[in-house]
Amino acid sequence: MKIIRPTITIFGLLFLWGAITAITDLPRFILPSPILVLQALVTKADLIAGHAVITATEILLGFAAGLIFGMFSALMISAYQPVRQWVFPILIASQAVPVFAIAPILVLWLGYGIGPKIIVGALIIYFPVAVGFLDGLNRTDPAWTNLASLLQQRSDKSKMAKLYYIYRYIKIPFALPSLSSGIRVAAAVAPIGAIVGEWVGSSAGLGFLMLHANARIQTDLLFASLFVLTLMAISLYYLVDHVLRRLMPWQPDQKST
Amino acid sequence: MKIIRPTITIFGLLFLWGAITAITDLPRFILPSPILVLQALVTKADLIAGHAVITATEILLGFAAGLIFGMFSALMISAYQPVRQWVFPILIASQAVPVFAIAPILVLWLGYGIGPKIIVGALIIYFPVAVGFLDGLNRTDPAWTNLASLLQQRSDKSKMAKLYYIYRYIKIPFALPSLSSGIRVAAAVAPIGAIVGEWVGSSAGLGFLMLHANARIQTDLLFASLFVLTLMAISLYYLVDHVLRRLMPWQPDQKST
Amino acid sequence: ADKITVLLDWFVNPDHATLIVAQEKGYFKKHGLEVELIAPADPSDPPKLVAAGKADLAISYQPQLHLQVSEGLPLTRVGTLVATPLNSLVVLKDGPIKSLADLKGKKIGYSVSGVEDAMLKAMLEPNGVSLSDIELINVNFSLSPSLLSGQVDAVIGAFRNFELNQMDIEGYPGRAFFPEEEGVPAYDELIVIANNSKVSDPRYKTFMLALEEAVQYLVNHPDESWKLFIKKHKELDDELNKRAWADTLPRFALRPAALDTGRYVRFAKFMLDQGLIKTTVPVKDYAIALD
Amino acid sequence: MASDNTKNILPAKGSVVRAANQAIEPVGLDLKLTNLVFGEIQVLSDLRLSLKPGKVTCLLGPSGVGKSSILKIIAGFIPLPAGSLLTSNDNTPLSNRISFMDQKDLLLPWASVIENVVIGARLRGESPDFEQARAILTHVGLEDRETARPDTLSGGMRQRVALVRTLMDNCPIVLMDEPFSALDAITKFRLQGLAADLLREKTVLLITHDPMEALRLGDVIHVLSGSPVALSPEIVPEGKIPRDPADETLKHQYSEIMRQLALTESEVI
Amino acid sequence: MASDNTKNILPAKGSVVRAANQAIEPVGLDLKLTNLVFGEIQVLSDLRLSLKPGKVTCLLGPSGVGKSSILKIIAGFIPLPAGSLLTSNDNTPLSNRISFMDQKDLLLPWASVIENVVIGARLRGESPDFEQARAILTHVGLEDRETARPDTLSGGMRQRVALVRTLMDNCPIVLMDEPFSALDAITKFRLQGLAADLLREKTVLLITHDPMEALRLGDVIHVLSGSPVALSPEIVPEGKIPRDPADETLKHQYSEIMRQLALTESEVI
Ligand SMILES: Nc1ncnc2c1ncn2[C@@H]1O[C@H](COP(=O)(O)OP(=O)(O)OP(=O)(O)O)[C@@H](O)[C@H]1O
Ligand SMILES: Nc1ncnc2c1ncn2[C@@H]1O[C@H](COP(=O)(O)OP(=O)(O)OP(=O)(O)O)[C@@H](O)[C@H]1O
Ligand SMILES: [Mg+2]
Ligand SMILES: [Mg+2]
Repeated sequence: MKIIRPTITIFGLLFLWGAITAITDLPRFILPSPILVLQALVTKADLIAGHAVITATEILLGFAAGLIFGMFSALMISAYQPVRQWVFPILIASQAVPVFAIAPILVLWLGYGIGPKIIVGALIIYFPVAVGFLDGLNRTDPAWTNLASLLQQRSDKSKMAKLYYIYRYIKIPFALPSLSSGIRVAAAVAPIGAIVGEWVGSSAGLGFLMLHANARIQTDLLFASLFVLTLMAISLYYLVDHVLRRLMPWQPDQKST
Repeated sequence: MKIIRPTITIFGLLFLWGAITAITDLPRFILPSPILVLQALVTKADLIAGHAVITATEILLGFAAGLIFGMFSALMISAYQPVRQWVFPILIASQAVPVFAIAPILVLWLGYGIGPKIIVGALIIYFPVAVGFLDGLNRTDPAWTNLASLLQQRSDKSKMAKLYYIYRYIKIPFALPSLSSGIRVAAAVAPIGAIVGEWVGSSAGLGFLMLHANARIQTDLLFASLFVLTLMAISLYYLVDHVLRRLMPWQPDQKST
Repeated sequence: ADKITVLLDWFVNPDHATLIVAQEKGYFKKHGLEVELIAPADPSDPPKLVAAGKADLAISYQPQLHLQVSEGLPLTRVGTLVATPLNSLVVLKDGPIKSLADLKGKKIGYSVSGVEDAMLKAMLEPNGVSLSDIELINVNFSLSPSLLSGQVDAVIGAFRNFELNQMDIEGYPGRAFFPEEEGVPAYDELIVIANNSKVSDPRYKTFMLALEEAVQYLVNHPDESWKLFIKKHKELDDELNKRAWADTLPRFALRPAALDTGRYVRFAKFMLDQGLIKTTVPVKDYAIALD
Repeated sequence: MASDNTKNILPAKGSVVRAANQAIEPVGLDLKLTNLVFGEIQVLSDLRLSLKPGKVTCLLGPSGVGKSSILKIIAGFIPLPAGSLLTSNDNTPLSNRISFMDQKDLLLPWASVIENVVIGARLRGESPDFEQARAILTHVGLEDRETARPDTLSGGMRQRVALVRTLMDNCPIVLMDEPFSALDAITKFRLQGLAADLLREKTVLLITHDPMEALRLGDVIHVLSGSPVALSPEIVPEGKIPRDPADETLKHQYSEIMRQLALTESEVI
Repeated sequence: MASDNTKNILPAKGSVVRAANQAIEPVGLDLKLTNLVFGEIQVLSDLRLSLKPGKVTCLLGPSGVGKSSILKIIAGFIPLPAGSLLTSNDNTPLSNRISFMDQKDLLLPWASVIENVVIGARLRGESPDFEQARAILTHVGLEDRETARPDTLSGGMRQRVALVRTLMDNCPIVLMDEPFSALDAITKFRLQGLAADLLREKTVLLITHDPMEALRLGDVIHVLSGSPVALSPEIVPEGKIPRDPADETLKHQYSEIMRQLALTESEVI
């Protein structure tokens, strides 16, 4: 059921695309018809698959890194208010600095391996995760945090340990829904990171393949790669969505995607 | 107070940056010293200002468009569940598409004006807003929606009108905190939208200027533009943050940024 | 006045001097043309847009034209801006690479244009280096930075009038290997292309006339031309562009409308041999001289 | 005293509404429940509850026995289990004639007290009757808190706001789940009087934990208890509502309620 | 009956804890409040409340008078207003000796009943005493709901879970805000017995709306009422806790409480 709908959607998408190419008569070298693209997909399956594996690795590693880093800094900022006042503007700035601008510099520092792609991906993913989590953490009902610190007071654990327990048992669970919105957004934008990374410097990957296809006007190959990339993005999104839902059975989100 | 801290942070940052350039003595084309950048900022103030105005316009228009479109589709999807299942994957797909693949299509349809830039910007802003809002709408406590529809039943208004009132008085206010997380993320990434948009053929804007500077190793100009862009991004973020806080005085977010 | 939109290949730079002079000096206007120059961000877009009828003319490169025509784009060359190759393979002057043979096992950066591997192959094979002996890395627009920072050992796609000066200014002078001296047939670097269906448009002929007047002014009055150039594009007023301007001067096509059919035949054959195109078509199908 | 006042708490417009309501015959209601199951928990089975038209039926029962669930079934929040039947005595659908006051106060955190009170009108796209809202707010002692946000109210104040919202709703059938549980004895006593007055001629199902409250307000009292859970026979106190529960004649019913309540409890603890 | 049982509801480990607690002298508490203001609302002024060591003090008062606020001040959730004083009779800080049960149940929506009950231990990084938790849960009739999530519980069940959580906390000072308000008469009666037993020797401040509850559980009863709001003199019922409120000897105190409560109300409505 859950699989069927997206599948139908994808076919609907293909149909829509076909309709656009048929109606608007956009030339083939700007938007090829889905049939041409499917052909390319089949005949160049090996080529695309090889590059796709590389990009998938970059996406997943970047996603993981951004997730960890984003959650970590939200925790830091929420637990130590000064950090927020001093560091938060930097984080916003880091977002505003377009990755396009820093990616070339990153590449000059780190070379053309997988490193810069993961960093660029992590940078993009970082912010929605951090903001979502932080907003969630800060919105914990004060009635609960009050009660929790009262319950803790007679513990002889260190301040750090107490803070840990408050986060572990109260704040983090309260923040999960908000964090999950952030992660969902991050999952959807994760592929951009890898693509940008490959765009500024690479010798493999779907972004690399697309650049080449674009330069050689092999628009069918370009869109076939795009299609695969998009499928990867959608899969990542739904995978993440599924995991998040299982983590939060108490959440009144009646609707299934 | 609110202004002082980020300002100090910024100067701290500048200092750090200066220290790095001084100590590591990285070549100018990798990381210019802040002094060089400041020089560029001053000597090329006119040039940068001219391009900055254009980019600011793009950012604001793209932000507005993405906001409206994102909120609108969250409402549609939440009100008509089938829309979600069918349309959502498309929206996710839209996030993964690299600009260079669709740039010719956009130009073909919209020309070289500000149009494509706004669309590309709006696309990037769109997603966090839509996901944040949608998650918020779907998380409305069922106890409340139940009660609300009971309260409505004796109204002789149309089904549409009733839906409108439920959203107007119950669901939207409940979703505001979650929407605001989304908008915050969107505000931070809005500049990326404009910059990427300027990739779709442009002869003006900070993105253009940066590309230009990058290709010509005018790293000082590149960083100066980057600095201005970053300032714009931070301002937008704090402006949005401020407005959102004023809209939701009941929200227990104890911490001020 | 008749409006003409011209898509540049890249941001305005000294390579476009002819166009800028024609614009600023009023040659277009004199011929009743109102020309709009638009810079794209991706050099591969303008040909597509002209092919799709979205713009009148585009500035592109001869090697790419062969590719585009082979992919079925309805494009025809109607003029030339720069009549020699600018492209070159650049290494650090003081670096370990003294000859092309030294590139074995090295990293070569390139900005994806679609033809770099063919050119490399032609340049390297006579020196005993095959494509599998080197690692090709897309460095996009960071050609000289990637070389200067040591991330790659050589770059191809660097323009001899530009990247070389750039490196020199940065204090890391470079050494260029010129494709046309290393087995690649000579070609026109910058050309003007139009849609097949509109080549007979009378405006294009006047356009070429204006270009011819411009190039003559350019070579006769290089200093005044430079002033015209930076008057419109203040951000280009620097050492690099000044030097590039000087180096580009001798390379402009003095007869922009004239066509050397032989060049196109030879280069098409080269492309065919390299496997970049599958068939050749008669030159007149994709390159003409407007008379 | 409170009951005397209520005569004039509804301004002209409000009275018209009430008059209109009184003109139509009060509606009776009959619930036949086969089986209510949540997951693996069997809550209720084979239960029949009738609400007499225009009468107040009170429902008591030990905590967790299923009282709120019955209310939610009637309100339509829990889907009617298969085989069950919910009918009105005039055989027209119930759906648009029910007011509901939940066990939780369900105040909108962002809205002021007065906006919370008139939310029904807002949701129906009607222009709210602020005059009536203010009149009832005054009667529950919240006249000076109109513009306060719910999070600045005490627990009992919140419950009073929820009560006013329900009373504003003015439907022929009113379902209330422990409407006075957060109030002190005296306030509770007065608001019971107010409610009795405003709910006259309506068909009311009132869940309460307080036998005194049932005796004061109920035309008919049922206790839901025992194992398996069953509805006690009707307990029908005499006298005009609101009664004085201290009345000696109610003693007997009081012990009967307590006896019924104790049916389950002794087994639980 | 309930009180008999409680002797063995605390397994070995639990008893040790209690024994330890009993060894230390129970702590008394003294609050001198100058002035409590929320925004423009003047809630309390010039108030002095003492909690006798090891005794149960009951606080009654009309809704919204400021009872919960007093509790929150003692718990430290509302900062002590300027000039006010909160002191313990042994002159050591109170902060680590207070248990608190809020008027809302404050259950963690994602945690099971048992995890909600042992959250105190979790937050202190101790290993939870599940045995004791289960024992008390059994006594409140929730032994079969250990793994249930709060949103599947009835209102009264939720309150019982919150009560168990508070009883698990085992601090010398216990503050409770209407701990039995959502329970039916019989369950309430039994749980009062249980609480009385488990809270013996502790210093308890119990807010309630039910004079009967105060009479059953309180060593000292105060009513907060009047205008300006003032604390009534101590009302000290006799007899061993838990008392039988039906006892004729408490009649007098009952009317006294009601009289005090009525002080404000007549002016409000
Ligand atoms: N955070 C707050 N902001 C503003 N006013 C508040 C706040 N908290 C309490 N109040 C006000 O203080 C007064 C006392 O509230 P409190 O909760 O102490 O009453 P209470 O005696 O516990 O009432 P109840 O029996 O209804 O629970 C009320 O008028 C309430 O509106
Ligand atoms: N959504 C649900 N999921 C699972 N079980 C539920 C759900 N709602 C109610 N129950 C169970 O149904 C039973 C009856 O609950 P209900 O709320 O009707 O009790 P009640 O009689 O109103 O109790 P109280 O007096 O404590 O409010 C309880 O055992 C409760 O745990
Ligand atoms: Mg209930
Ligand atoms: Mg209270």
